[in-house]
Amino acid sequence: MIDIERRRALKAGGILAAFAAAGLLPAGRARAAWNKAAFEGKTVQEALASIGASTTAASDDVQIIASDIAENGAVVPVQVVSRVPGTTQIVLFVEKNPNVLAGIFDIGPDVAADVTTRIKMMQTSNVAAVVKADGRFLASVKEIKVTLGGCGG
Amino acid sequence: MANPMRIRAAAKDGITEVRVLMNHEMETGQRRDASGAIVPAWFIQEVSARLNDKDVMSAQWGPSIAKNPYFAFKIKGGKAGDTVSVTWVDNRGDTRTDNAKVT
Amino acid sequence: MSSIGTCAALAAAVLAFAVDARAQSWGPGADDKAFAEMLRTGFRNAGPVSVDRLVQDDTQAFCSDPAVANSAAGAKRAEQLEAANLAAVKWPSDGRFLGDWRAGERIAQSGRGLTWTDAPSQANGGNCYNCHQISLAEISHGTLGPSLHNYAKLKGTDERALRDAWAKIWNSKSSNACSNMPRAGHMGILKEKDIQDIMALLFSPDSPVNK
Amino acid sequence: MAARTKVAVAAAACVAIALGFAGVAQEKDDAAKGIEAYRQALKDGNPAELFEMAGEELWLKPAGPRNASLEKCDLGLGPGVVEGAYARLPRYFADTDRVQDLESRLLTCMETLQGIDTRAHVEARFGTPKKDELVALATYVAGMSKDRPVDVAASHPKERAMFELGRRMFFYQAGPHDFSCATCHAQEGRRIRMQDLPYIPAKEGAAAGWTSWPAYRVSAGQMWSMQWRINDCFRQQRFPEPVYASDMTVALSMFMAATANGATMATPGIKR
Repeated sequence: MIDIERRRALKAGGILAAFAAAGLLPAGRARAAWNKAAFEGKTVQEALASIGASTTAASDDVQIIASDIAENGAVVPVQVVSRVPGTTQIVLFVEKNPNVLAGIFDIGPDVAADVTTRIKMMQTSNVAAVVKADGRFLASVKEIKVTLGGCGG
Repeated sequence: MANPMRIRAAAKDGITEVRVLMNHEMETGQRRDASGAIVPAWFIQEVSARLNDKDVMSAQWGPSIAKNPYFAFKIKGGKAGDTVSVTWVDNRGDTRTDNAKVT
Repeated sequence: MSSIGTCAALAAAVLAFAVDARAQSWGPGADDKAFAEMLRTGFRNAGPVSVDRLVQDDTQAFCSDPAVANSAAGAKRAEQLEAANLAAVKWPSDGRFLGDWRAGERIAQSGRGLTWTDAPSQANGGNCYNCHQISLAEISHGTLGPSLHNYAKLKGTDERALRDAWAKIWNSKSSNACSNMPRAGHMGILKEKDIQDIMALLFSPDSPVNK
Repeated sequence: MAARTKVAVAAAACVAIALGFAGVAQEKDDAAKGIEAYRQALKDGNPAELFEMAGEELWLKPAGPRNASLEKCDLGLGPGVVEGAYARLPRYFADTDRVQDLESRLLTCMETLQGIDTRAHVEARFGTPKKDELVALATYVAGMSKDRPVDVAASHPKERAMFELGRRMFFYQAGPHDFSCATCHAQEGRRIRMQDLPYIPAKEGAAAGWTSWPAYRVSAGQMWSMQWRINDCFRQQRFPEPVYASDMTVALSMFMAATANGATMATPGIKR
């Protein structure tokens, strides 16, 4: 960890470059440039194309674990588990969000194909998990209902 | 300035389960403030994790990840006393790294 | 902070209440003087909402002590208050009870208005779904009030049913002195047209309430 | 995938229609069950932990004209004792001759130990930096009473008076909507929209409310203290704004805490 002053100084000079120059980031960390095109995709198809997935096939080996109803769309817990051998990536989409792609999780040899996070949902929507394994893309879809808030709505 | 993360890592049966809470607004860039002005996008874009000195996990996030993000994953291997470290970088270039001992 | 006038009015309101409330159920330390002082130091003006709102009318004062309101003496007083509230009901100026049910649905959905964070220019909502089931399409509804689904089927649509519903919405205390329901018309929360629209939501054969 | 999606939506719609015919009760049960599953999923990894960390840092950090930390603050169990203190608040403090809740007492410690004029903290809106400090401190202190039994007997005469004032306040109706706390919290088993409403005049409901705040509110991604909770209840009641840490707010807390006496603290909580 770096103290606050040092972080400020680094930020002023372009933090990533500074980190890399100082050898503070392992080489691997600077690599994964954020996939802007994919995150700006307005439809699942657009976003899929941006991660190189032209076709996907439904698979029961991709499992989305989430409650059927989210009391509040601001925080919706979602777990994705892939039992597909050779899974190298898990990609999470929310179909009716303004930008459909929520996250891309790289599954290296040292982690299980099992990730949990919490997403925002504008409204009731399908949530899709796409798994990349051996160059194939396998998908699963689950609808999550978003109820209105309490008072004041 | 970025506030610390809360990281818990517990090893059991050869798997280290890591649960991370991050302190971040995760602004979508679509919300308007009281005066009607767009609140600029501000969100974590990259997350990575290491077990001791080895990279084990990386992810790219968009603004659809909830505010004060929660992220849990499972490392193959790891034992009590090992160190898990997690780093995030946001779209403003701010970053934060925190460590936790595996229990 | 509160003006002297408000303090005096507040003290008067609390005292007026005390005269009614011989069976008052508060223990030592919560007498009228201590309570009025607590109110005075406990609230401040915020946005468009002033501490004047703490001053109670007769109905509010009566309903603020359940031991009194539920007593035998209280039952008689409740009848008087109901009569007074009924007499204060304003009937539709154009004689029409029913407006547009779609507009009524929007008003029923909205819980906005009259808080210290609401802009006074903003239209007030009816808060209806907060407490009532209305259209079955809305699963997020409260249960403090009865379900209003099939309202017209159950109550009919004759003049009397319309007048009863109008009186209930305009001034809920016209039939139940300590009803939990706000007095939407009487207190100026909703306008006459808003209530016509909500009436249509309840009574129109096209409304989802009756489907 | 698009085709599959459409099928899924159509299937969901069919289910919804079938439920509609099967009856309202069934639909309610399913919605309630789904929401219960949602709440369970949120419990692990409560972002409130981030605020506990921030609060502890503030507690230990020298601040104010006297450049002192809050480590010697007496929350009722003696100077510096944080563990278990929240479970025994509100209580009477001889040094101030007042019954105080946690946040009122934190103001006292900031004044006496750190020499801070806390008027700005009292005046500040919730969600602004000065109130954020108090909320983080309250979250830290409350977290240190997790799993402890509430021990608020209201036996001191001033505590008893506070309890009675709180009970009277609970039933006090006013404003354009004729609301009191009791409007929503004095009927059993009811809800506003999908929110279950605790029945506060009895132990179980008082405990449901009292023992779960401070809580992280996922709707806004905010940490709320009990003072903030009470403040927003009055906002929705269409009342004027409560004065932070005033006797009125302490009285309501005393009414809830003493009614919940013996229940187990579950602080900090997480709410929709």
